[in-house]
Amino acid sequence: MGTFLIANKVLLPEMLVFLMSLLTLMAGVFLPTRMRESSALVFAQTALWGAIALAFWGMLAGTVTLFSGTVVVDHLAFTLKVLSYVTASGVCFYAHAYLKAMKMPVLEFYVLTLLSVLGLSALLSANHFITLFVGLELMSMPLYAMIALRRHRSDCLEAALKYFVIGAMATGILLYGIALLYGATHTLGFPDVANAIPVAMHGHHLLMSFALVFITIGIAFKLGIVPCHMWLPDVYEGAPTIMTMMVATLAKIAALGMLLRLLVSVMPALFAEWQPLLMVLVVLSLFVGNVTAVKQANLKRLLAYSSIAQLSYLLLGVFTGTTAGYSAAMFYLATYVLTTLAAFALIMCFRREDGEEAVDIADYAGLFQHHPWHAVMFAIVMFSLAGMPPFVGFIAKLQIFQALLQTGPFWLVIYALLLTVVAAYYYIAVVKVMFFDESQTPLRKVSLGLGNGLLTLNALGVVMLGVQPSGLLTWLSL
Amino acid sequence: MIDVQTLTFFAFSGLLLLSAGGVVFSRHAVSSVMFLILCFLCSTVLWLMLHAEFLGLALLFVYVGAVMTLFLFVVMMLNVKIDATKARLLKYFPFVLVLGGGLVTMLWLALGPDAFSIKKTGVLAFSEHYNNTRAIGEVMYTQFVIPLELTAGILLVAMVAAIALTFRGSQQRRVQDTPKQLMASKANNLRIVSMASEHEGGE
Amino acid sequence: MIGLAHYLVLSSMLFVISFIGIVINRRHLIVMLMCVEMMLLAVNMHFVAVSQYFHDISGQIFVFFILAVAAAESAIGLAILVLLYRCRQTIDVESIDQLKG
Amino acid sequence: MGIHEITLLTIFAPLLGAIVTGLACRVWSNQAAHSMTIGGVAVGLMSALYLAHWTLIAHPGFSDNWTLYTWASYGSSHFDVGFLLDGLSAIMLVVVTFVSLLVHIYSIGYMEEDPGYPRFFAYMSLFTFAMLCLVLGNNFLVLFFGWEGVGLVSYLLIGFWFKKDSAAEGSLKAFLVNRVGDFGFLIGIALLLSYVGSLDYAEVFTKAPALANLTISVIPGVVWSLPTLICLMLFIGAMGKSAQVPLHVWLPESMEGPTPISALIHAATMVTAGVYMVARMSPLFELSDVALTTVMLIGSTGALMMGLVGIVQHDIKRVIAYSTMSQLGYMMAANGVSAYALGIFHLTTHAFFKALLFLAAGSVIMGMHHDQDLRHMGNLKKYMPWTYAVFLIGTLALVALPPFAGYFSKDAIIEAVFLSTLPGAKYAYVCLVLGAFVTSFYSFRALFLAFHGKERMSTHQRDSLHESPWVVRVPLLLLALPSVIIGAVLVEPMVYSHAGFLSHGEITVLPNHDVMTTLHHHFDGVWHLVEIAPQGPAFWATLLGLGFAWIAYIKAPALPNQLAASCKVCYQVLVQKFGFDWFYQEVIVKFADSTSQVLYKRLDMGLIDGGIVNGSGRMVAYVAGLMRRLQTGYLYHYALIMLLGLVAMVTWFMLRHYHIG
Repeated sequence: MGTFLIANKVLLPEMLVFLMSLLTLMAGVFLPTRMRESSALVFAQTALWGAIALAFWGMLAGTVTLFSGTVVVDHLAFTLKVLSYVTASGVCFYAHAYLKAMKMPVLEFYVLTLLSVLGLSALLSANHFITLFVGLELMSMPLYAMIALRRHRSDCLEAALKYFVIGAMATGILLYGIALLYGATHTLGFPDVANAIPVAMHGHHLLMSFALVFITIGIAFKLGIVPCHMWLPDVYEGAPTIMTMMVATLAKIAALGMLLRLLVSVMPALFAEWQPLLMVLVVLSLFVGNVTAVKQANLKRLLAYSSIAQLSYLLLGVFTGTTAGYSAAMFYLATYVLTTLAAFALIMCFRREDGEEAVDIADYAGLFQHHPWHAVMFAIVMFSLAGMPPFVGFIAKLQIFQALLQTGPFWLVIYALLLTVVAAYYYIAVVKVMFFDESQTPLRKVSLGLGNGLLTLNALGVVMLGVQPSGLLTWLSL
Repeated sequence: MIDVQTLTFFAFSGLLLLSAGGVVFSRHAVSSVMFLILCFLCSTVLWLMLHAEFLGLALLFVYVGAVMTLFLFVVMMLNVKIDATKARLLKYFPFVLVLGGGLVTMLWLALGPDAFSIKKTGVLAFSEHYNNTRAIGEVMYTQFVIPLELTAGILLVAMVAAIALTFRGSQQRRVQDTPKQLMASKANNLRIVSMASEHEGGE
Repeated sequence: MIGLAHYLVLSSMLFVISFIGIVINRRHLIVMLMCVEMMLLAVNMHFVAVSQYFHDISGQIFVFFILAVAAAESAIGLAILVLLYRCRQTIDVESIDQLKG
Repeated sequence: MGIHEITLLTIFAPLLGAIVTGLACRVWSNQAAHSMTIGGVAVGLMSALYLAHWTLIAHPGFSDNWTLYTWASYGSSHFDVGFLLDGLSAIMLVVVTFVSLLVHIYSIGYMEEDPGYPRFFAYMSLFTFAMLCLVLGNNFLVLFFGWEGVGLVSYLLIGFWFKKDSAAEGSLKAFLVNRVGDFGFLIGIALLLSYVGSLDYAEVFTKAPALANLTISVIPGVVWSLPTLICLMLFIGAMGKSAQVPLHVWLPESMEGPTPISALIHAATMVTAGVYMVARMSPLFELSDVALTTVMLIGSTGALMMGLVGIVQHDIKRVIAYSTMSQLGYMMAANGVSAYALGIFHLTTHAFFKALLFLAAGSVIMGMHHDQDLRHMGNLKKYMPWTYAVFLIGTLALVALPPFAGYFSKDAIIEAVFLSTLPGAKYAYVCLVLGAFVTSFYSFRALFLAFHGKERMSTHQRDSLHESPWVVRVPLLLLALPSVIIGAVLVEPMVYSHAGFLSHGEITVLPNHDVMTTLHHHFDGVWHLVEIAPQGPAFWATLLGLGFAWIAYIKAPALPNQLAASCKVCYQVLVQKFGFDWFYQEVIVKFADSTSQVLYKRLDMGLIDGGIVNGSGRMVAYVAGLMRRLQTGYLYHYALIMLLGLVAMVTWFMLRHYHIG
């Protein structure tokens, strides 16, 4: 009975989210048409903020393992969950006006978002491969579907299809990796597997190395790094911007959660294998992301390549194999999510004359003359992504490099920093276009409704957290 | 000497791989679907040999009964004509074949008899009272109740998504709108048109 | 006698065939989806075999969930596919290249 | 008000001016904009003077290290915003605020008709703020903030006339080259943070000696001592900011910006940040002979090479820009031989006379209707006597003729390098002496071409030639005064006094590097220094340069006629003289000219600018294009890449497992 109460308490956030997603669905059926959309937003926000409150309440119980060890609620799960609820809440605010403008079904959007967050939350709490897999799928499938919600646009559909096919493949590969690991350890609970690996090292070393490769590839898809990065620019470009925002934030939270759970908690015994593996991935992704971004004319594509690079900096933190590195990766993720939200929200603010979204960098020429505040926010975001002080991106990169310098190798630091020089080039080029180029035809700014205020807060947050990162740093450290 | 089990295994696993090849290489999507169904059938047999009765049958029901029907339905519905010129294999097919061959070989090294020989794993042995379905059912609703609930969520997602995506909206439905019928009045349903009277001089 | 290795190698072959199927197929998108299904079948085979040989039921539970999820996944995949077909009147893999660069 | 409040006032008065003007730049008149910013900087100067008086004269050896607030702290490390006021920063404070104020005033006249007038002033004040942060910070974080801040504003100001394509490109190049420097700088800071655990100067310097024996593997197989690595990385930052070879390429480009900017940022203040930083980090640099030698060699090489390149420039601003790089080389060389005080001293004198030269050049440019080509000038002294006078003073100070300001600092640097025992010091010495000759040659060349000789401008330009207004002339005069006397005034307290401005622990010199003590022994009063000037080679090199310049650009135009009229037999002496002229003209000048051209075209423009900077840019762009083409949009290619990655990794692990390869 006591266990059940604890179970209730720590799983309340998920229960609330699930319940509210059903309520939102019902709202679509029973509420009068004019109230549906706003009530859906209210439901979604209630669910997310209620879940945050409940998560904090539940965390008072400390680390709890439930249901014969299939679910765990610990600090990692808790922080990433709260981060994902906050992110989803931001996405919902930004989405509201956008959905109407793009003629996307509003209600379904909120329902699917809540279910996706539910999946993410389960994934983060997973203590068993089955929970992990089911959570992962529950998180991903709404994303596939929501990208296709602008169903008359062939580029959206193409993006959805590519995301879906590659995603399904990656899931297959991940599952095969899990199956290989299962073959070596005959068990699927995380603590059991972690205990069984050192034993199985004698007979099944090669098998577990392979399992590691397959699992890493599966996670690499979610992170969007080499060799599973090819889908990312296409999806970022083709998807409705609100969905790009979601793929760029929620999916990355899931990826880091999986990375830390699987590599760090489950396979610490295979550290000697996964560290060089991550190094190769980081080296390649840093290069591919940063260099390819240089030639992009489409802002969303540029941000896609930049995200490949950004996520490989995050991976550098995990690569170190130290607590400092993991904490740095957590902080990097939080700042990346914050900055990315602002970046895509800014893109959502502007339309070309023909009503299309302004996604070409050239569209933004001379933005500063017509919409100075938005141009400044863009500059803040770009500078932060480029890792310049006093923006939060600087602190994040500093954390990563500090952790990396402790463990080395030194040439990797040099390499990563050299590529930040390249990165600075394309980020600054965007700012240059906005501030210094002649404007051709002024962009039309559209209101994001409630998102307008949030956007300002968001951009200021990028500055404020850069100036005062201590709280977040402490909270996110593992 | 080859016993029945071995024979069955090799027959069906051979058939499985062949039909898998058929899925990949057949010219028409419909035959691909058929080959895939054959794949599932072979797998069912193999799983039954493993005493995994529940899953074997579930595979049959869920996949062959539902999913593959769906695939077949979509293939028929779209009825895409495949351009004959595109039926060729890709230029880099040999390269891919080498990659695949290499992967199989390496997996063999990790999974083959060296790692999982009978000596190491023992033979497949179950007590007389072993009941596969019971064994699954015992943990499904206890230990794995959370994933089960989440799977319910996944099915809900699939339903909502499929409807939201493919449902073309109400304009194509013919429905009875009762309030509208009741609100009907002479004023907005009947139009009186004044016309010139018919010519009467025809008689 | 048929040992575990037989099943595992069989599943690895099935996995590689379906992977190759995705890579070389340039005709029908739907075949790609079928290859993904086949990939999951390979995984399932692996799980079932290991589960039965080592008497650990959780492997079969996993398979059960994979089956359920894969069914749902193919529903969404096919929905997107149908939409794309409506939009472009083709589901050639080669024609799906509007987004690139 | 206590010292803390006055320090804050110095820093934030310019910021306040910048913010208010920046926010109100659309509604305010030009008058209000420049009053506000000049007011801010003037307050800054006043308080800086007070602080300097307090620190240097009233309380010699005063040092105030305090934290304003803690920016972030976690674990054991904490980031503070704090300031350090000591002799070193006090000197820099005065230099920065003084030059900044005069450039502000000068800009009233120079930017008069520019539509971006208020914005320009806001940027300049913002720059002053960032520079003051850089100078006053008591830890690497504030230093880096100022460092990036000045870079950013410099970038904005170079691109100020962004409608000019070259300006936008110049600004981008400046930014990128600086990023290369910054990346080294960041590595240095990160290394310190991870090995010392603090960014505070005081803490770092206290703990630095403990690092001396640590080593780090740079690339597998190459092990360096930690202090060397840290110092080299920090020095890369300094190279970027202070335009040292080969990271100097951005500075000539930056001349696309308005002239006041060139004077303030690219001559007097920002580009000297690297010199200041190296001096500030003296406790670290002292730990590594390798780093010091590198600093010295790069500095002295730049001093000569950039001077040579300056000879062939036709743009008056570019001549001065190359001279700046050359002088920065002198300062770095001084730092390299541990004569940090001399580096700072030369920085100070240079700030005044180089700002003067730039502003005078700006005055010429205004007179010439924004024509900067020396070939279009000539005999300007007739039209612009004031400008001529101050330009002459600036030139004399630059070429280091006694008793002008440059003499005291530059001659001492050459002397110090002569005394140094570091490997390569002889090479550096030769470079610097030759540099003195070259400096003199190109400086007088520019002076003669612009102000003497035939008038080569178009009639239109000639008709409207006029002296600049008073608002331009006053700053020039105010800068001319220190350009004459500042060397003589400051040489004793800054360099030769045992109780001087910089001898209270502001800089650290290990006994085995100490060249300054030897220099002290030679010192016998300021006038004695002037008297002994002819004893050094640099003095004669300078005179030689002056003489050659005079022959080549004043005398030579008449050369062919005289040669034709002369009798080879009778006028042996004359012939010999002309023979010398001929030799000079045909051999020396041509040789020097072609060497400089080669240096400029091949090395500077070709290899460094084109090859390294643009080349790497082009390579990145090329590779980017290639990578883009990989992104075909076909799903099966994407899957293929995944398969490839998978198989490659699996193979790798298999080979590892069987210990193959």
